[in-house]
Amino acid sequence: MSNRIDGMGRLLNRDTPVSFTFNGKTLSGYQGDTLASALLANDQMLMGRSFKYHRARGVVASGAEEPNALVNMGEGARFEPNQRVTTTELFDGLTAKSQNHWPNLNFDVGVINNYVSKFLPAGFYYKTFMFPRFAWKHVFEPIVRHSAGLGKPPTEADTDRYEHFYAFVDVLIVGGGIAGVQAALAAGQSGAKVLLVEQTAHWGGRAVVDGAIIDGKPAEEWLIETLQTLENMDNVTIRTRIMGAGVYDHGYALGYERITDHAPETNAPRHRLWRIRAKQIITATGAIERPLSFAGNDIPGVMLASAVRDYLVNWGIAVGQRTVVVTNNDDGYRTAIALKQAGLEVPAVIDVREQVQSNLAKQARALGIEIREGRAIASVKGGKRVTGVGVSIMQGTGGAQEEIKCDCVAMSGGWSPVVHLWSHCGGKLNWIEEHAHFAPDPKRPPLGDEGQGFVITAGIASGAMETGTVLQNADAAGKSAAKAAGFASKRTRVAKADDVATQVMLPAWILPTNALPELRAKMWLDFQNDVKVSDIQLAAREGYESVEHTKRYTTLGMATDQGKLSNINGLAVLSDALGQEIPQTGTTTFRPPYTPISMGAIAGEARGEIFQPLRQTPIHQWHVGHNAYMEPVGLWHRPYCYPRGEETHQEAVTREVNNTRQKLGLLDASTLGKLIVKGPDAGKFLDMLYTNMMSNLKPGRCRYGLMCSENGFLVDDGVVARIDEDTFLCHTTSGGAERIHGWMEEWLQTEWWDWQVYVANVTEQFAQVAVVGPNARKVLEKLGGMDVSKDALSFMGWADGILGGFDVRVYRISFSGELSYEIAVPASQGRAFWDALHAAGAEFGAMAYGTEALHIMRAEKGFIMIGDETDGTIIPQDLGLNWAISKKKDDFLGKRAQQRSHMASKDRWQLVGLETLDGSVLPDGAYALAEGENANGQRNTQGRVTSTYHSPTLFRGIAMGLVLHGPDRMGEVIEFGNIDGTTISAKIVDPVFYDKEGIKQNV
Amino acid sequence: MLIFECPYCGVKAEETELHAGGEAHLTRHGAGASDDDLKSYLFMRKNPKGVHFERWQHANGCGKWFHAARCTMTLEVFGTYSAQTFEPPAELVKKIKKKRPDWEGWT
Amino acid sequence: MSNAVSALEGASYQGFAQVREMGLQGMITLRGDFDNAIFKKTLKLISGCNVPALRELNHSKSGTVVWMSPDELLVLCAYDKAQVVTEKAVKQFAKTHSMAVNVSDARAVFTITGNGAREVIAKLAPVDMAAFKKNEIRRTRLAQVPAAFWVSDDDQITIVVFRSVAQYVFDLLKTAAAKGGEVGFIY
Amino acid sequence: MRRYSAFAVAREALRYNKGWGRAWRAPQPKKHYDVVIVGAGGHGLATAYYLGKNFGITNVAILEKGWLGGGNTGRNTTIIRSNYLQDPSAAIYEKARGLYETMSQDLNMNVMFSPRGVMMLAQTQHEIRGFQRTAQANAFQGVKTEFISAQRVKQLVPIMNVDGPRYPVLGALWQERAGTARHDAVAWAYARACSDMGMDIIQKCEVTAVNQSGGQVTGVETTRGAISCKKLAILVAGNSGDLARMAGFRLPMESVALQALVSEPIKPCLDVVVMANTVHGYISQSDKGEFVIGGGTDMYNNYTQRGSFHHIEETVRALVETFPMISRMKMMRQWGGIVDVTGDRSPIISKTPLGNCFINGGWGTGGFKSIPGSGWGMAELVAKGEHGPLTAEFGLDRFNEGRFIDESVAAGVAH
Repeated sequence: MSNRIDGMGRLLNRDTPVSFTFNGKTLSGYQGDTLASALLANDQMLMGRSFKYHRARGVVASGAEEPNALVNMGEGARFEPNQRVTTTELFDGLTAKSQNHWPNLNFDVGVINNYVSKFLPAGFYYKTFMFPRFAWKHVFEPIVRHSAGLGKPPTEADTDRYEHFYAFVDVLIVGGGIAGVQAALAAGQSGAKVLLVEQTAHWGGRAVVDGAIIDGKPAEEWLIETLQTLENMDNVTIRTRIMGAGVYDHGYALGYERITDHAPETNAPRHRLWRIRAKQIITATGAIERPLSFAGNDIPGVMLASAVRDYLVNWGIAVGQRTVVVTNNDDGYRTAIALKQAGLEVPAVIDVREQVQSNLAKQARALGIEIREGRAIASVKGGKRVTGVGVSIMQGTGGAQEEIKCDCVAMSGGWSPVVHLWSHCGGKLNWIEEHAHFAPDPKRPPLGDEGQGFVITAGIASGAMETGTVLQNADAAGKSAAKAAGFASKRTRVAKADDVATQVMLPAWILPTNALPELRAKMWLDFQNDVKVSDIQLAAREGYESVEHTKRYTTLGMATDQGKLSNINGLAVLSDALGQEIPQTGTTTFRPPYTPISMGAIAGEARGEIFQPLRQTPIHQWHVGHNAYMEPVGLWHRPYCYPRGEETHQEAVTREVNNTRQKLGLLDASTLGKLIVKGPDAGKFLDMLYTNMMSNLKPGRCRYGLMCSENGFLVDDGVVARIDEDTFLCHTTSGGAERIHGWMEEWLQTEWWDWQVYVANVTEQFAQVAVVGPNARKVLEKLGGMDVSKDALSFMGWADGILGGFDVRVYRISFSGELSYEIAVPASQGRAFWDALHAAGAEFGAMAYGTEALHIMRAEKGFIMIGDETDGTIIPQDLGLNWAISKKKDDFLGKRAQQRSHMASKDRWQLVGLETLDGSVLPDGAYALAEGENANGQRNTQGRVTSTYHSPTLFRGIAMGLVLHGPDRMGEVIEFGNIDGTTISAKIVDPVFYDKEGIKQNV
Repeated sequence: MLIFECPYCGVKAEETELHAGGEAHLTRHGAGASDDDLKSYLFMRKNPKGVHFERWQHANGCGKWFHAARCTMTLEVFGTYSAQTFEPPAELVKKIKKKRPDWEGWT
Repeated sequence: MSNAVSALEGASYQGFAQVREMGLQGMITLRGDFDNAIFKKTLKLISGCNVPALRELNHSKSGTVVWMSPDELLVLCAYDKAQVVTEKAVKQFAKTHSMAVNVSDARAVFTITGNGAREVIAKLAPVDMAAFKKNEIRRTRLAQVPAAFWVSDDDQITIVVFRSVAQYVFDLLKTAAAKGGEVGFIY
Repeated sequence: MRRYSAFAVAREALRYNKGWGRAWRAPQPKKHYDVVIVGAGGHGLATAYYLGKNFGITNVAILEKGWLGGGNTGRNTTIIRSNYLQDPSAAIYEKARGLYETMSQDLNMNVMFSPRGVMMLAQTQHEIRGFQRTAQANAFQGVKTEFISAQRVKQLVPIMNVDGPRYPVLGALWQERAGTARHDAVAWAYARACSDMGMDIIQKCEVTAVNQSGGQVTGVETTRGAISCKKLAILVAGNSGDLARMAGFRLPMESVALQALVSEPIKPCLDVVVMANTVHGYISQSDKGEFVIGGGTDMYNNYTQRGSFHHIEETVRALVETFPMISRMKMMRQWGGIVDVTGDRSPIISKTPLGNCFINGGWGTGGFKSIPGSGWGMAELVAKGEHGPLTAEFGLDRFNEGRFIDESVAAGVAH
């Protein structure tokens, strides 16, 4: 059957029916429906199950505050759990399934929790499940985990796209109700750049639903005209489907735009996360109606009065045929009147107040609606749907009930301004007795970068409760925001509306006032998490007096709605239990986002190929084309090795090492950092940065240097070449370039700013190729163009020249122990040069090698590797590099730190070579064991492995390591531990395993 | 998401364009310094609740280091100024004193 | 030189705005004291331009100069002239503490063309692109990498990034410029 | 104290839980205590508990300016692990982990310690070497860890994308007996036990000054009056600098914001804790079904308990790459906590320049997991006035000697 009422439903387009499925059943609604309204139209009141007791749950609200009606939506790559039906626009082909039940929605085994709910009060799990000890992990927790959670996990990778967008405005206005619109008008007329966003697809908020009269015409008309005016203003942008998700420091706000949620097939990003920087932010976020706490208030069919009204007016739905309204304020009457005027039955308005004489009450009476004053609902009949209510006197215990049959209960507990965005960044609140709610304190706003307040509230979000005052308040907000943003506001007239005289509400936190315990145990505060009045009272009794304690102990307000419906009622019950005023109890902290936002939107465009920048050398494509196995080095990808055919990585590495040692190897060394340091004080500067003396390096020569942090630790190394009298070129480690460049600039700008030195990072200006091996010189001579002989270009020298027609700079340096030239060419010619080397080198056995071969060859030579021999705790002295530490210099970075007692100690572990007795390869990171245990029962150690490889050259395992007094213990055999408890014997040897005299690199 | 005006290029840069460099106006203690001086230079920090003088670099920008005075409780930025100085500008100190009368001063 | 190729060899993509890698561009970094006579003279000599105002560009027949920082300028010239011009500057600077470095090969240059150009950038850089003026240069980040850009024509923005991330930036711009992604906020 | 048990719960249920009394008393402060502990977070309460349990010192007040457990104890991502590289760290975190194993029974309150296993992903060659080294070290520190293959990772976490493309998972450091616990309950359980030993937990009582004479501490001024004491212990993460100032000394410490977030709850699909250091993100699924996610810290001094959103973006970005299914989940709530970070990123448990005044702080991102071990060691230091082996290496003197405890060594960030 359909619950649609002909001629009603201002948001519906009845000409466009839409078909969708719920739990496999095909249903139909109209364009303009939300999933909630469409389900209700199809008389589907039961929409889910609660979190803890698996109780039947129907929709209770009509907007973002909905705690109950969450569904699994979509399928495959577009599946999404916990979709709130009230904020889900209906589209053709939408598929939804209800959640948190087994086997199905109508019959859920989990409901067993409900029948024993008496035994599962707040925090019961803290008091139980303790024995036997293993049981929590293996028995109880699995049960808890299984019954917890709500929606199903998505299983496939998301195929939609997401993006971010930076917007800068003078005034951001959040909320498209009449307050937001009026504020936008006021701010816009001042000339300020204004962005007005509305989270739903529709403007107008409550006023248009409740038929307010503005400037003598229906709110709807005024709205359409005013929006048109705004549309016509160049300095104003108005957008729907963007939710103000969060307010952050210095005027930063997040806007969550849902672009295709209502039209998934559109070729557009699904969500766009707006990062808005606003001089001023106006939150015109409206208010949320509070439920009332009475026994059975969670039974499907019990709904917020405003929601019942929304469904009727916006979507032409009769939630019930017979609706009992229960209220503590005038607003509830609006629902009763609307229903009655729509021809539906309203058997009674239960008003907790005595003598209600307000205009709205009079109107209701005039329509023949019976008003039960000083009464309360003491019980709700029905299981999966309301069938009636038991009414008793408000000032009682809930006895002597009179039953009224009904299929819907509309409750109105008063209105709470939406203060989330105001509070995110520190805005403070005042308790307003008259309306029993917290409202923003304009005197204590969040503070911006200049200490100025940068958030202003407008309309009911400020606590202005009636149309007339809402408009005035919003106009003032718009003007003062513009002014604060530096725009003189025009004196424009404010739209006028009459305030309806209302009778003061009666804060009634539980119904009836003296309800007995068995009733309080059925009064729901948090519908999703199943937190009841009795739970809060228990928490208070147990000393969880801070509101944060109570929240965490009972889980009140921790559900997906983050307490939008439950917080104030919970606070009130807690305060009452503690016998203190509500402001004394205070609120929990409001944290972003206002409602949950997709992880996809937060990640934005950064996924797949552009998840992170991938730095490529000019030769990158060649590596890829030659089956290189790439390894990340910082953001670079470098070839680890180039497997051929069926080769394993290790076989490939062995081949590359052997070929390089015996013939000719080519390495793409472009990632090596290259920094030009120039100026009269360049030498002096480098003397401070490096542990060695650099100022006395001769132009045309190279020197290996070490850099330490001020804390003494070795941070980088590389070869420095002196280009001319006041110019040096410093090589850094791959990926070290930016760090060291920044390090140099920092010292020059913040410490030695009077020194005349400029630094430029030319790392990417050059492709650099290491030409290595006995045939290295041959291939260069074949290319021709410059003299690369030993005499013309000796070891540790460099020269500019031409090779094979390329402008090159050749460094005669070696990290492998072989005859080696590192050749820099302009990056744009890097690939061509690389190809030329391969072509010319073919006859000499040229073959590319990767980083692993590089590492093995440097280890065979006993060269240290930053990141292997060093780990941030190592000083050069530990590595036997004292030769590279100048004794002549008064000072260099790290010098003083290295003199501290622990660093000067003779008992530091020091670098040695290690050879296993059986020739095997020592495990990575293995520790050398010492006798006994320390005071904490840990096995004593006396060293560790820093680099360990199988040497294809020496056909055995070789390693470097740090060992206590190592250099004095040459030849000694020590034991290295294995994770499996076994040990490996290794001999302490010289770290240089290959060509100790260094003849090969010097030919 | 903080913003600072770079005193060198005038850009009102947001945090993602900046690199935070910690407490400002530390005196470098190098060769010959006492252990205590070295320690305070390397590690000891004011870490105040309130006005904090600190270093920032306009890393994704003009690349210059600058100084800023900022409240660690409200995140208000009182001002930014050159990195080539040993102490904050007098007028900035005055401005802060005016806004925070009970502030004990920058040293 | 003939065998010199730019990072992406002129790749392009047509979305709601057009993205193009612009091939090789001569670029010279100058560092020095902008008030120094020799520095100014040298700049004029090699680019025909005076020192630009803060965060601006100056143009002449022979070249363009971009303000990079209080002591750094970027001179744009023909790629094959860059090395010669650099050496000329270096010679001029012999008598003063200044620096000239050829960085032509260390960069990649892109343009985004079309009236959506500003919105493409606004998706990736924390910059007010609506207020961004012609001839203004901004150094910032593009998603996760540093970048510099300026409005080179009413509906065209020129972007300079490091060469090694050219592919990343191109893919980034493609994604941001993909049809259906129009925002409609900056016009 | 009323014992907690299933029977007690059932009995109470039948009379609407009228019989449950306060979990901890709310006493008025006395004029004097043997030991005053500043900070009723996990560390302060644990210190108090072990002072009583191990040393019979029960004339103790724990002063809390807000509500107990309201600092980082209630703001962290509840991860408990001890797979640290350096001996002193491994010792104290393993001590803590061991005490967590039996905490529910020892304190008669279910803190839901769940040794579900923690894995740290190796996604670069460098991380492989780093984690293999850690596994080697752990083997001789009495910490049971192993380096597992990518296949094993996939078995343990089916929802993970181990194939990259950008950062294929190459293996992981796996600690099977690491896991999580219910953070609030840890504070509540200690508070209840301390109160039961007759100690006074005094909430909403802020220390405004530290009194001393002749270089010895004599007591504190508070918003609830002066309190004298023989010994003072300061355990106030996020406020250590402030208290130190009151006591007249400085610390090698800075306070920064550390952020975390939770997703909406879904049915269980991630049964272990996963940490990915290369891409900076760590994640577990709570018993409520929420993904609990943490990332990096801001780099600037901050006391606002709010962080910068771009850190959230970086973390979520990383997790979407590692767990593609997360893209269509939603962030429900984000928050920040203030952590004290020291010069070497390791904690300080130490005597201070002020006699009989002791400090424990600078845990950075390691605070929650260390609570019982920290309390155990701190109690010994306070009771004896001298370090026991567990805390010997964590003194302030290490910054003079250049004797650091650097965990960043073990590849990536420690959480």
